[in-house]
Amino acid sequence: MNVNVDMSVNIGGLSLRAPLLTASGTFGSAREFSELIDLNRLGAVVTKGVSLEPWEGNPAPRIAETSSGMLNSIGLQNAGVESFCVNDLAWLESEAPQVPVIVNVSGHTVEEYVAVIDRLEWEPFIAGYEVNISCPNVDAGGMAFGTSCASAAEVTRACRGSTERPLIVKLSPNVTDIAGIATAVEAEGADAVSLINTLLGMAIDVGTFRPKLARGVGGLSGPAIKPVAVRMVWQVARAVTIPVIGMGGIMTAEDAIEFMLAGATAVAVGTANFVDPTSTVRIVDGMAEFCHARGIERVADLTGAVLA
Amino acid sequence: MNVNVDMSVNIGGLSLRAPLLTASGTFGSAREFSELIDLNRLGAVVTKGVSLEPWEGNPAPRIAETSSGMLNSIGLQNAGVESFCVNDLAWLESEAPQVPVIVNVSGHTVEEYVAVIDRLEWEPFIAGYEVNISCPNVDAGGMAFGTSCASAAEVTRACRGSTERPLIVKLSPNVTDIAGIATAVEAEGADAVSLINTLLGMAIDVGTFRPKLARGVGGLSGPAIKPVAVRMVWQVARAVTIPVIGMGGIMTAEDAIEFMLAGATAVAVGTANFVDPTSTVRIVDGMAEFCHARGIERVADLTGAVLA
Amino acid sequence: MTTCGCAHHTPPRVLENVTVVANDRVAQGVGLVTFDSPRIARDIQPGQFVHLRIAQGVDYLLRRPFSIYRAHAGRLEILYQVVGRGTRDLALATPGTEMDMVGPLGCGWRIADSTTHALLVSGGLGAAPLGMLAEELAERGIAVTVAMGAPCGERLVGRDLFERVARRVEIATDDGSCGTAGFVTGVCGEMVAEGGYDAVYTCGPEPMQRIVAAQAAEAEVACQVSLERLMACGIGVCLSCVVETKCGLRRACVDGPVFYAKEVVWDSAHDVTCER
Amino acid sequence: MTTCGCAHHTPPRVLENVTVVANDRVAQGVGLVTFDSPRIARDIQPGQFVHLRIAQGVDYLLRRPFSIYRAHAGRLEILYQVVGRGTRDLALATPGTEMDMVGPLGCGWRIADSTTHALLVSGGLGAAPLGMLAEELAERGIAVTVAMGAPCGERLVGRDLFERVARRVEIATDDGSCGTAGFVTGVCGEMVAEGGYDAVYTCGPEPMQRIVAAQAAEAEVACQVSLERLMACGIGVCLSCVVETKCGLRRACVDGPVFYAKEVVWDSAHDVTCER
Ligand SMILES: Cc1cc2nc3c(=O)[nH]c(=O)nc-3n(C[C@H](O)[C@H](O)[C@H](O)COP(=O)(O)OP(=O)(O)OC[C@H]3O[C@@H](n4cnc5c(N)ncnc54)[C@H](O)[C@@H]3O)c2cc1C
Ligand SMILES: Cc1cc2nc3c(=O)[nH]c(=O)nc-3n(C[C@H](O)[C@H](O)[C@H](O)COP(=O)(O)OP(=O)(O)OC[C@H]3O[C@@H](n4cnc5c(N)ncnc54)[C@H](O)[C@@H]3O)c2cc1C
Ligand SMILES: Cc1cc2nc3c(=O)[nH]c(=O)nc-3n(C[C@H](O)[C@H](O)[C@H](O)COP(=O)(O)O)c2cc1C
Ligand SMILES: Cc1cc2nc3c(=O)[nH]c(=O)nc-3n(C[C@H](O)[C@H](O)[C@H](O)COP(=O)(O)O)c2cc1C
Ligand code: FES
Ligand code: FES
Repeated sequence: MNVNVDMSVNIGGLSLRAPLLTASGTFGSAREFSELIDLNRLGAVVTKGVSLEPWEGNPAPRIAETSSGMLNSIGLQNAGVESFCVNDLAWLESEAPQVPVIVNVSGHTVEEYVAVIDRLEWEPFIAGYEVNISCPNVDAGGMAFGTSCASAAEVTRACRGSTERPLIVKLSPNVTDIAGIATAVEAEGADAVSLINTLLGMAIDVGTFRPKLARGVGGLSGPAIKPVAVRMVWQVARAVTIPVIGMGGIMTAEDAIEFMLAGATAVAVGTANFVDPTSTVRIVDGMAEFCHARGIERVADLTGAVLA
Repeated sequence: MNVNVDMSVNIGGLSLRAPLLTASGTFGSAREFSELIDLNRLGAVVTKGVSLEPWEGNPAPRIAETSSGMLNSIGLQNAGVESFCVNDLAWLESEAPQVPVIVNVSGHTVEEYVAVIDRLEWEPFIAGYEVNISCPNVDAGGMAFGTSCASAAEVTRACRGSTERPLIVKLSPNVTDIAGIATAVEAEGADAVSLINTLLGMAIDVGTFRPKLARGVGGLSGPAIKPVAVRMVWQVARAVTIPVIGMGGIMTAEDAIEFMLAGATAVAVGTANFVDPTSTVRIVDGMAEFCHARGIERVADLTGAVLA
Repeated sequence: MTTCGCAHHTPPRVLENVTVVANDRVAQGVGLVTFDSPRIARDIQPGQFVHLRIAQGVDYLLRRPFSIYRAHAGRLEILYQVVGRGTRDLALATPGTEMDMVGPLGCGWRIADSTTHALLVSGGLGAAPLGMLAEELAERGIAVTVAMGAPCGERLVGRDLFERVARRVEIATDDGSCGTAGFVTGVCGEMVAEGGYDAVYTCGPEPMQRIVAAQAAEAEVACQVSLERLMACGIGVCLSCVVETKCGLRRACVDGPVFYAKEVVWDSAHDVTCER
Repeated sequence: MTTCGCAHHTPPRVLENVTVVANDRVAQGVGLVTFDSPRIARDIQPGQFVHLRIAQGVDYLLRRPFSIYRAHAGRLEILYQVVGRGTRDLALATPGTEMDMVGPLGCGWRIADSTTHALLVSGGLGAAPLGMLAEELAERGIAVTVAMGAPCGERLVGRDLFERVARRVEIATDDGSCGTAGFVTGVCGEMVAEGGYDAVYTCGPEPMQRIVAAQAAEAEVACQVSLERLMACGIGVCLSCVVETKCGLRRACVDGPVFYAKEVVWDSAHDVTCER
């Protein structure tokens, strides 16, 4: 029944068969989901954050449930870029050769971001990069880069210098003026921006007087943050000309449509993968049905179609 | 049974019988609640925002429900300071003479804030002011003052010049560094800070393609924002020496305790008043019971007691 | 002098724990729920409403406003249409379920001492606040005539009650499956023009109420309307429910939901109920 | 070589819609719920778990992990303790209620071919993942002895099952209301020291498991433990459930929840279950 809807979108030269990506850190490297869903239905897989050396992450507990949301302080635990290439990327290349892979890149310093990309440039099976300048869970680097225009621009410029592949910069919502930061990274040659990463939050156990996360603070995700995310996508989409990838609390097709209307060219699904591991394909189906029911022929026509 | 717990706290020289205030804009001028609860149980009533001239507010619809929260774009509709004194303040003075009244002050310009305070200085029955530099729902003034240290400091300095009454500055969460802004207003003589006001958000009706709020964007409140609010209270309390009034999503006594542990001297209850109009007294009772059950003699001992 | 406010003496509001005693489907997509709620049932006046907490958790937070269809013997009856999360959950509530409500709220229908013959015009679920009114008018010995409309016969609500207390009930359905084919405003227009009424009371989709108001104005009969607005607090503090009137913004939850039609500035009135 | 990972061949995971067929209180604060879940019930191995969606709305979002107490004839039995929102809602689920679960998940108990006599040590709700194991061991002709403890007799769970399949069941309660007075670790310590076991399996509060592990190590018997961690995804992607092991951080949801005790770095092990 959805044959009539053109679900393809284009993100900085990368053409995707569906306007839906996985949100970094919530989908592993896709392997764990391959038993549960057909990965070919996704627009692209965005991998967990990859750093130059292995990172240990933060002490446990690393998550806490909150009203309509969750806090996490994973801290970008990962086995490093070398292990990523040998294990995760190799698996994706052999088992999901049709699915574009966007690697989420982390670093403590500008040089580390660049070093990760330099290593990944050797791998032919990569469709693009998402540079994470917005992780609230690491001390050096992480969110710090994403909270000022100058440092966001600096990371973007350096990464741009290392690759001609589509370069997406992932923005932090923990700022006064996200549109300003988006404009700064656009000026340095980013092909797209993705937003939002998690809102910095905290929860305290009133029984023990201790923070629920061992690290104290962590990142808030899930439906609780959706109104903030939609607002920021709307602000950024009006400020830049490059595509915006919207995320934050998407649980249903209607949520995804809301982000598209606000100005997103594609959306990403994060926390919902934990609640329902089939969320991504369910949402893609629902988006197609939504368009079909309203006679919308191209899903891309929804982008920025809010009447305001 | 709570006789043993000392529930009093002190906010910038103002001594309150309970560490719980009403959040501005969610309690009218208390009159509407007088049939439903005993106002004498409250630490203080914080009135709705009062401006120099009458304000019309924004067009309807002005609210939208979101997951564990709500958006509002009321836009500080009020009848102006003169009407406030004649109607609301006079009622409070005659019907609730024991309850300290803190007037929430709004303005489009620094001069307007000052003019409102100048008028209110003539009224003996006012315990203090809360200067709202964080309303996301008005174009000029409002949140704009609360998003830079310089303008936050300027408003504070001007208001401080007009009054010796306790002066609370209400901070916006829509900033990169709320602790920096708190430090700036402390330096200008604020007696306390209150936080958080609402997070700027947006919701779009996918049926009509229109924003759910006529104004487009509005302020997000309720349990959804609690983790962000607790984190900000924790950051600000470590940065300043003046008392912090914490709010954002408090629905239960445990929520209130969480804010106290994070560093709040008192808390304010907003959206919960709509869900359960008896929330304030229910929470005060619950806080006293919490202390009693754990042998905590003074509720003030909870302030900043998080183990981190 | 027009004040656009509430002239009534309104009974004190309470927060009451209530129990569902019956809950049945009465028309397509419409349920009738009966609550045991002695205090509110005793005090509530026709046209007033209650603010019901359906949600238990904090997934959706706000209470839902509902008019009272009938109140008697310590019980309240609410007619509700299933439109979203809250009303879906309400439809699932079984007898014995406990909830709480704030009420009586708002300013109900005014009944002038001089009234002898009232015309009630109901569109779709507009019957909800008109049921109590019809019974009250009849009890006071005031003649009642009803014009009621719905998309189809399957979705007509309140007919039994109206036929019991009214001297005449005219029905219109969009598809003609019951009564006259067409909108209720067609039927009502003729009736008002015929004359003989000294009060018109109407509730239904806002565009319909507006037309009825114009018909009544034409015939120089005082008309009252009951308006729906999104409501957070229901008690006058949040200013979410404003209605534009000739005397400025008024709160539907305390100054309404019933207003004299002539006081409403219809142009800007925001319609949240086109569906019904 | 120690890998601290899962050596098992684990059955494929599915998302299955399941129906509650029975749900009863079996001890103080403890319920036993039975689900119709043909696919998972067929495949699941002792010590594996399922990730159950209890919440319907988005007030609380996450699934809840539960061990399988018994699996037979297309049905799964889960023993659960009521501790918070999710388990409170679970306790209210009536037969016919539909939910969904992801499973089978994780790596269960290893049963070495050489095992002849296994000691199962259960503290409180530790019986939950040991039930299926006890039945499986008995079926394979391996002798089973059980040491079980609880705060009081009222809170002992799993006794019937254990007494049916084990050759010996020793009970300890903190208050002496049933069996020996004191902690199960006292009883267990003596039993391990007596000798005769070639495998120890334990589940219960983490401090208890740690003591049992030390007792088994002392007696040079291989010991497996089942650890609880906060879990968001349950399938290995979110890294919320890490356990510190001799080979680094491992995920309780895929590399565990069962680990060889000697691989666990207990010092940093985070205890979320002191209550039980
Ligand atoms: C004074 C008053 C009396 C009412 N009386 C009745 C009645 O007797 N019977 C009946 O079926 N309905 C009545 N309504 C409308 C009823 O309140 C809504 O249908 C109901 O709130 C919808 O809730 P929901 O969760 O199912 O819908 P959702 O769309 O999920 O609700 C989302 C939000 O919008 C609000 N909302 C949605 N529709 C309306 C509406 N039409 N009016 C006001 N708020 C709305 C909800 O309260 C909630 O805050 C009345 C409304 C008002 C203001
Ligand atoms: C692999 C595994 C198997 C388990 N098997 C069982 C079992 O068979 N029977 C049983 O009663 N319990 C079992 N638990 C514990 C069970 O998952 C928790 O008691 C349950 O999640 C509590 O949910 P709640 O909503 O009632 O509590 P809340 O405290 O409201 O839950 C808040 C959050 O904390 C998590 N949480 C709370 N306690 C625990 C805990 N002890 N372990 C893990 N997460 C927790 C919840 O999942 C949720 O995300 C198991 C845990 C794990 C990890
Ligand atoms: C457990 C977890 C881990 C995450 N890890 C990463 C990461 O490695 N890199 C990154 O850019 N974002 C990471 N994020 C942020 C998400 O990609 C996403 O931006 C955010 O969760 C908002 O979307 P959601 O509400 O749909 O989850 C993580 C989020 C969660 C919940
Ligand atoms: C309907 C509404 C109106 C508000 N009006 C004001 C206001 O006039 N002045 C102000 O400082 N804050 C106002 N606020 C913000 C609240 O005082 C409070 O800071 C915020 O809602 C967070 O608390 P809560 O989650 O408990 O509601 C308003 C909030 C709501 C929901
Ligand atoms: S609903 Fe709050 S003022 Fe009317
Ligand atoms: S729960 Fe997500 S990795 Fe284990």
